[in-house]
Amino acid sequence: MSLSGAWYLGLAAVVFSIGTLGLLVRRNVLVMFMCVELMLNAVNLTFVTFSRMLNDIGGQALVFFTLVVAAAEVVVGLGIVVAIFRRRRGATADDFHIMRG
Amino acid sequence: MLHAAYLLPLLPLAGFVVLAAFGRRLGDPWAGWLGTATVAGSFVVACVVYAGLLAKAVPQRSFIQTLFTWIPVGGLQVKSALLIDPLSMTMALFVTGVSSLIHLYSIGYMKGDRDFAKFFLYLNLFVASMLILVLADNLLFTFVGWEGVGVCSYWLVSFWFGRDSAASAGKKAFIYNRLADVGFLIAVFLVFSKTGTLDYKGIFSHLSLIGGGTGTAICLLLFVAAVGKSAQLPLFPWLADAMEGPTPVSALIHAATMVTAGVYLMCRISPLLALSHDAQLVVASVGAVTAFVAATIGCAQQDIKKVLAYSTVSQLGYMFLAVGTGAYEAAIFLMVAHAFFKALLFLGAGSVIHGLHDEQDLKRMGNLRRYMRLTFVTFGVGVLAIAGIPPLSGFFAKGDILDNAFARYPALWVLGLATAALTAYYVTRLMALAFYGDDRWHQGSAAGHGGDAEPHESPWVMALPLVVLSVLALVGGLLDLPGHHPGFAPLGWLAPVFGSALYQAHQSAGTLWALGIVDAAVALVGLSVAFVLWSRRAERPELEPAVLQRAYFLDDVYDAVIGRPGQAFARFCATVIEVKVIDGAVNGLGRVTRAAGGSLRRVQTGFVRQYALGIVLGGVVLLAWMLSRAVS
Amino acid sequence: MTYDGAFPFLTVLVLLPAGAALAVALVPASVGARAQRAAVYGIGLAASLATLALAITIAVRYQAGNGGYRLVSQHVWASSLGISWHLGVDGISVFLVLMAAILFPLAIVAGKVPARPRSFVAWMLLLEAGCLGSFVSLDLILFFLFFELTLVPVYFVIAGWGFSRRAYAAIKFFVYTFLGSAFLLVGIVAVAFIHQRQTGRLTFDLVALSSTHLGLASQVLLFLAFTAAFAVKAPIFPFHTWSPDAYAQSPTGGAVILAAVMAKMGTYGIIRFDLNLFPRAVVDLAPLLLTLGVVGILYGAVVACVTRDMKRLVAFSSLSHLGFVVLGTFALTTQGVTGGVLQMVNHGLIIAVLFIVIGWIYERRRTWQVNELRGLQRAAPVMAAVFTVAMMAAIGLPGLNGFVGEFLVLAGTFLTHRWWAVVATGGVVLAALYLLWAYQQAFHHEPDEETAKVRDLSWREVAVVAPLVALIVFLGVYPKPVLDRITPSVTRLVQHVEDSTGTHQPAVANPGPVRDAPTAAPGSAQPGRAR
Amino acid sequence: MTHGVALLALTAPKIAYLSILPVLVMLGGAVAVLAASSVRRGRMDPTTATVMTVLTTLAALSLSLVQWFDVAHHGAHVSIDSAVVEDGFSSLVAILVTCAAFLSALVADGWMRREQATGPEFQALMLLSSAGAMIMGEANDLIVVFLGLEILSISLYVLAAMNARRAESGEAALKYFVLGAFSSAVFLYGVALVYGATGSTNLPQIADYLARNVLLHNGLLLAGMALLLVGFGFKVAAVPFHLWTPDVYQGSPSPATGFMAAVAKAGGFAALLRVFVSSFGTLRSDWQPAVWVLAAITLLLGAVVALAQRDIKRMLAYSSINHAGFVLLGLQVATARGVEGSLYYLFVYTFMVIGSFAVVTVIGGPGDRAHDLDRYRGLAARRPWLAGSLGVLLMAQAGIPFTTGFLAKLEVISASVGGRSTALAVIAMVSAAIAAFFYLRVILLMYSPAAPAGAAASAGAPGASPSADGAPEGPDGAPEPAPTLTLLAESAAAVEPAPVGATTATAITLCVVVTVLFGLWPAPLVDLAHQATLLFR
Repeated sequence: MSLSGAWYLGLAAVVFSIGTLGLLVRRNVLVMFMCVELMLNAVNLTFVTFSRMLNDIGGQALVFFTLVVAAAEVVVGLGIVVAIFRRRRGATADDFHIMRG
Repeated sequence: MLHAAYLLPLLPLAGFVVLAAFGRRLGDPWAGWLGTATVAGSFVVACVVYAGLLAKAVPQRSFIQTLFTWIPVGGLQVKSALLIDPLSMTMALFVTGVSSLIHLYSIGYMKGDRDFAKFFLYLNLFVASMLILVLADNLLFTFVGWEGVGVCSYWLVSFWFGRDSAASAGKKAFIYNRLADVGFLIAVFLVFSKTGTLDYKGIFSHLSLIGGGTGTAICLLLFVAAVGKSAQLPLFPWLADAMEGPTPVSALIHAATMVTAGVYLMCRISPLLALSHDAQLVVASVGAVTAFVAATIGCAQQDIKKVLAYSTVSQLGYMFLAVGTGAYEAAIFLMVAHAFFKALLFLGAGSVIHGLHDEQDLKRMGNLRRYMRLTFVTFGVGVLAIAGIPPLSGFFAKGDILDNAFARYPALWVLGLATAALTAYYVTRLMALAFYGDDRWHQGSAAGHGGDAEPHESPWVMALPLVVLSVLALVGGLLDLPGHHPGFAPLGWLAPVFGSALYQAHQSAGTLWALGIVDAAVALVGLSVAFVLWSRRAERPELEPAVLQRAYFLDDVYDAVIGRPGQAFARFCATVIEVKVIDGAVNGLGRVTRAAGGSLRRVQTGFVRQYALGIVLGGVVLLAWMLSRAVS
Repeated sequence: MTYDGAFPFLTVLVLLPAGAALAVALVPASVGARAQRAAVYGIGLAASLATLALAITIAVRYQAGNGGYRLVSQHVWASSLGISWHLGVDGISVFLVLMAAILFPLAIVAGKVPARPRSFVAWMLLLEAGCLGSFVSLDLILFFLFFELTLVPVYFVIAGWGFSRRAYAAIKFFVYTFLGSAFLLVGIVAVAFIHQRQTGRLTFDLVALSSTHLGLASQVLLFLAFTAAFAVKAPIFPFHTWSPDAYAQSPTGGAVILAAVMAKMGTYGIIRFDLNLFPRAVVDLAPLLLTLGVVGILYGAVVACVTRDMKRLVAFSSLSHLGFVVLGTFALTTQGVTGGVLQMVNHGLIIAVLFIVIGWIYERRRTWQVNELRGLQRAAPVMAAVFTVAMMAAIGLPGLNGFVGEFLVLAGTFLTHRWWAVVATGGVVLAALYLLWAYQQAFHHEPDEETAKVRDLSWREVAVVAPLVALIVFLGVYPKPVLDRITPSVTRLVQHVEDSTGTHQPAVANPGPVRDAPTAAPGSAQPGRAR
Repeated sequence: MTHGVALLALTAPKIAYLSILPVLVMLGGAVAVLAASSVRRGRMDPTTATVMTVLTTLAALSLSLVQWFDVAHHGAHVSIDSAVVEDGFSSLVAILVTCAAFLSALVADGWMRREQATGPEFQALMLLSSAGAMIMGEANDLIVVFLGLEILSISLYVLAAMNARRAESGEAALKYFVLGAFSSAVFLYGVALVYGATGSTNLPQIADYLARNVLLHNGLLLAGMALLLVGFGFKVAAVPFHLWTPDVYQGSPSPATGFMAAVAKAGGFAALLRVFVSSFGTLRSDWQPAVWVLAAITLLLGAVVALAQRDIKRMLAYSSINHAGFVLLGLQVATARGVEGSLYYLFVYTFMVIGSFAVVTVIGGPGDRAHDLDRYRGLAARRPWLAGSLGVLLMAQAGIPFTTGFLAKLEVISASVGGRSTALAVIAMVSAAIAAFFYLRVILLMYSPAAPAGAAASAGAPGASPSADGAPEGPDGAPEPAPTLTLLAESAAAVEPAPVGATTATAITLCVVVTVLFGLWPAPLVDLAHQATLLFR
């Protein structure tokens, strides 16, 4: 039997949620980035699925945009992280709370 | 001739303005002379207008002179206009007359006072207001004079404001009057709402619009004002305190003129009053009771001026008794006579006080007849007059009133008669203590006045008025011989003003004679008793119980019942309601808002993952809500 | 509504002080403190006097006629927003304009500020522009603009030249009134949109909007929204608590304008806008507002009776006196509303004198606590006399202006709401109670040695208060020229309310058509002479 | 589902270059700045970078104006296979963004000189993110919106980190980045779902689709909309997606903050309005209530929490949240008037906020550290012009009459009331009253007696002798020196070091002038916004 699109969408949703959850629970900044990547890829999966279901190639084209943007984000993100970590060793996301209130 | 009427209030007013501008430069005594001249001038005018009025036929003896429109708003058109009729002219005559005499007297009495000019400033303003009061042709314009005399009395009573007691007394007088004036104002509103006009003529032509209940209400409301102004029960305490003022003030304002305004008002609205027998009964009884109560108090006072003050209250009570019985002429007659002899008594007392260097305590006088002959004689005339010894003015005046009372309310007549006896008693006591017995003034006086100096007679400016007034007190009776001859008897001419007939008229001549004899007898009894009791001894504590000396503790009662609770309430409003409740709510709101900010900012922990959590939660809620609206 | 007068009086009236404010602000500091002070006060005084002259011209040119708007000038300002520069005066506003124009020069010179005269004068002139603007605006948004604009100068004046708790007072004043105005703005916009739905035209023009048909519910809501702002501004009990602080903490000039002019913007707003736009709601809610007015009259007086701080005492007394204005307004009779309008002018003049004199007392004795003062009358009789006149006017002594207003208000109220009037009359007694008490404390007795040294009013000071005292007396003795101009507009307004609600005031209040069209013409020169 | 087939035919889409020219100029400018810095030896001095940036922005501005008039004459039209649209709305957004970039460039110049910062990055990144915002303004396709969003955001992340000396700067960048990336992922997921539900990401096509057929199962679409709302809400700092705002505003270099506040909001709202009003207009009944709630809590929380702030940048951050709430009013009613109101609000807010942060930049002093409110005590005595300008700008933000701030509030309030959301309007005005409190507190500080150092100076002010009348008595009765409160310089008080640079001064002056001038003479700007909405496609 062939899986209907719904399964793919469901999978994508699950992956997206995993990414979200990861972002919430993991302290390590890099891991948090990965979680974001995970979410983006879930979105890609969704796009592809829909483009298949709608039989519309446009959806798959969108994935490329997403990939590019994701790449750019990672670059900048790592840049920032490096810039910060040059000053302090092995910090986690929770170490950054000078500003609050 | 009538058209000169506007000069009546204008002259004293002009005097006031000039004194306000140049009073200081004129100084002592010229400011005084200026004031006297203006008032005397308006007395002359009064005579002229009076003559003009007499020249007219009886029915035409009424004339309105409009000065200008004062308050024109829609249906309410209040003019400032003068109503010239026998009643108002009678008032104007004796007001201006007595005032000029007292002005003259004051030149001597106030000599050397640091505010000499200001005294005449106030005095002139007072005369002007009083004339407006009596001449006004509508209720509201009357009210102008009514309040004007009130404020002048405030200024004059607290004239020596350096003394705390004087300042307070002035304030007290003003407050009591304001209190009563609420009645006046409400009455005015009521009249306007019913008739749409405020002129007396207009009101009396719309009497049909004023139903019985309303009529009574209006009369009683105005009577409330009169009670305040004329110091009747229960509002008389202010008058005794008002004696803090200079003696001429007491003589002019608190004996001769202002305090009689209440009586005048009642006479002025007589057509209205005639409608309501309830109102008449109230007026009469309040008058009689006040007369009696005040007389009893007068019997126990030590301060020479206080005695006279309470006697004034008592006499005013008589007048209201007369008004209540419909004997308006009698009321006016007593008013005029009283103006003469009471002014005389006050001025005499003033000259005594002057002579004794500001000593007012009867117990520190005595035997003055040796030192102040003229004062003694004139004062004696006054005493006999007020005591009601025939043929002096007091006898006839009081007689008329008692006759009417006898005819209308016998019970009140009894009260009146008792009062007559007491009157004779306390004035004679006063006389005896001051002029007989052995001289007590140089027993070192606590007040530290120069008590030892010889008493001295007063200068002529003070003596002359005494003489004139004593003459008037002597012959005043001629104003109203029993049985009127409208052509001749000057007061008989008032009849047309007052619609209602005199009950006295229905009495047989015999009854009238009998009543007259009774009055005389009672007066003589009171007189002789007092003389026997007091001409030798000055100390009879048993006859001066505290309850009388303290005027039935009325002041204390008011203080306990109104004064202190009011204070407490006000303080409660200011400290609790204002601060805690109203402002508390406002500031509380602000405080709550800031507190909210303070606590909400803690959501901002600074931990990036919690921010993410926030976003997620927000997103989830949003998602949930959107999906809840999904059709499927 | 006619476009008469080629010369745009009102526009100039508003813009002149604003321009002057700018000019003053641009006086360089380089000329040196003394020269600067002279220049600043010179310009300020000249400008405000010029404004006064203009205001007098307006009052003289004003012909009551049928009571409509006069000297109207109307220009598009922001068309797509529906805002227009629409100015005009009628009998209700013309004397408020005049009063404001009279008071500003006095307020500027009465309390000379020690520091930074330039900012002070500039702010005062800006404030004048704001006040005059809100009195002559016939466009709701325009009115709101001026209404709000006034907050800024007052805020700075209090915060800048005020006394110890100025910061608290200033912010409390600003935020409280700002909050009130929040509802006003929403209300204004709402009215405009309801009107737009009905006519398809978006406008904030009062004349156009007063023809809007509003359901009772919306009328009540909008009425409350509008009145919230006005009640805070006036202030009306129980929204008054900012005023004692603001009055007491602000310098003399500020206090005078706050109490005398700005308070009137609240009551004026009620008369001008509530009565015009929401007659139904006004009639239905009249008892509520009347009650607030009466409570204000009594409450203010009662609290004043135990207030030792003279400025706060005057603040509470003014709460009491504004209660009369509210009372008269919601009596909805010709006499009541006319009395209310007149009372606004009277109260302005009276309270100005009181605050000015208190300011001078402070200059001499550095205090205005009554129990720290004794026997001023002995040391400064003229000052005492001036104070006495104002005090007696406040007490409502016939022959002075206070009485005319209060009497009309009470008489007018008695016609429609008898018992409110009766209770309010009691306030008359209380007024005497606290004012005489305060006077006795501060002015009577023998002076203590400090007070004995106090100097009496100088000629400059006499010159400052003389016009006010003269007006107080004049308006008490001969208010006819003023009343003749107020009444037609009021009658027109009351008529509007009656037509749109089907109610009728008692016949005695206004029998037949207004009868003063002929009398207005001869009297028309009066205000000119009066000033 | 047939229109997908059309894509298969490979026809190069027609490109109307005028539509994208401003964006291209901005991007080109950025590249040029970088290139210029790379060809020369050593670090690049601010002057060159500034000059180039200013020229670029001015060029883009004039092109946007050309665009505006082109639209006015030939009407709106789409281009690049309807990926972008050129209409009044987009042109106005472009104008707005270029103005913001221009002003920020001036402010940044002064800042860089003070910090001895060199190099082209700041300006280049500013130009880039401006381009992103402009793209969002003219985007006609969800993916283009996404691209614009990313171009905007990624540059901003870096801008936030630009001040290497402050730890806060790095922290701000990190927080902004993590949350930003997260939210754009959410946004993208939303795009995906919408695509799935409607079969297209092209806004007009979505609109047509929704207009033509009634969805049997619109859950997917609604979910997508919700996620989009989250993404946009994050960008425009709507509660509860605002949490990043205070920290980032506080941490970033002050000029960047001002720029961020203006441009990010502009871009975010531009796209938000276009997407929700024009594409999801038919479903407004579904999303309006949600936006109602968002707006309400945004208004109130922004105003209330700002009361509790001690740091002016944080305070302004919360105030910007409050302003976002006001702009949401326009969206909530989803009417032409609403869009007009929001646009006008954004436009004038740009000038207010950039001006305010320009002053903050100056006061911040070397190292851009001193942002505690106490720094502003007695400012008027020391820096009357600065204090005056900040006073005006804050008053305008509070909505005082005769400033653009008031008209902006009036616009959105009218829209809201006109759209029968009166309750929301009332909430908004109440929040404005609350907000007035903290704006005033700053002004009061500036005009109250200076801190001890300055107090000596202000005591010497003419006539401020304690004995003189009006000199307030302190709590203890002792007269305290009269506060220095002035429109302009009154006292020759001690002048702080680090005077305002010419560039910054120009920027501040421009902001103040615009704020006051168009407050007194509202017609031009108001009509501009009006036109823009009429030409809203």
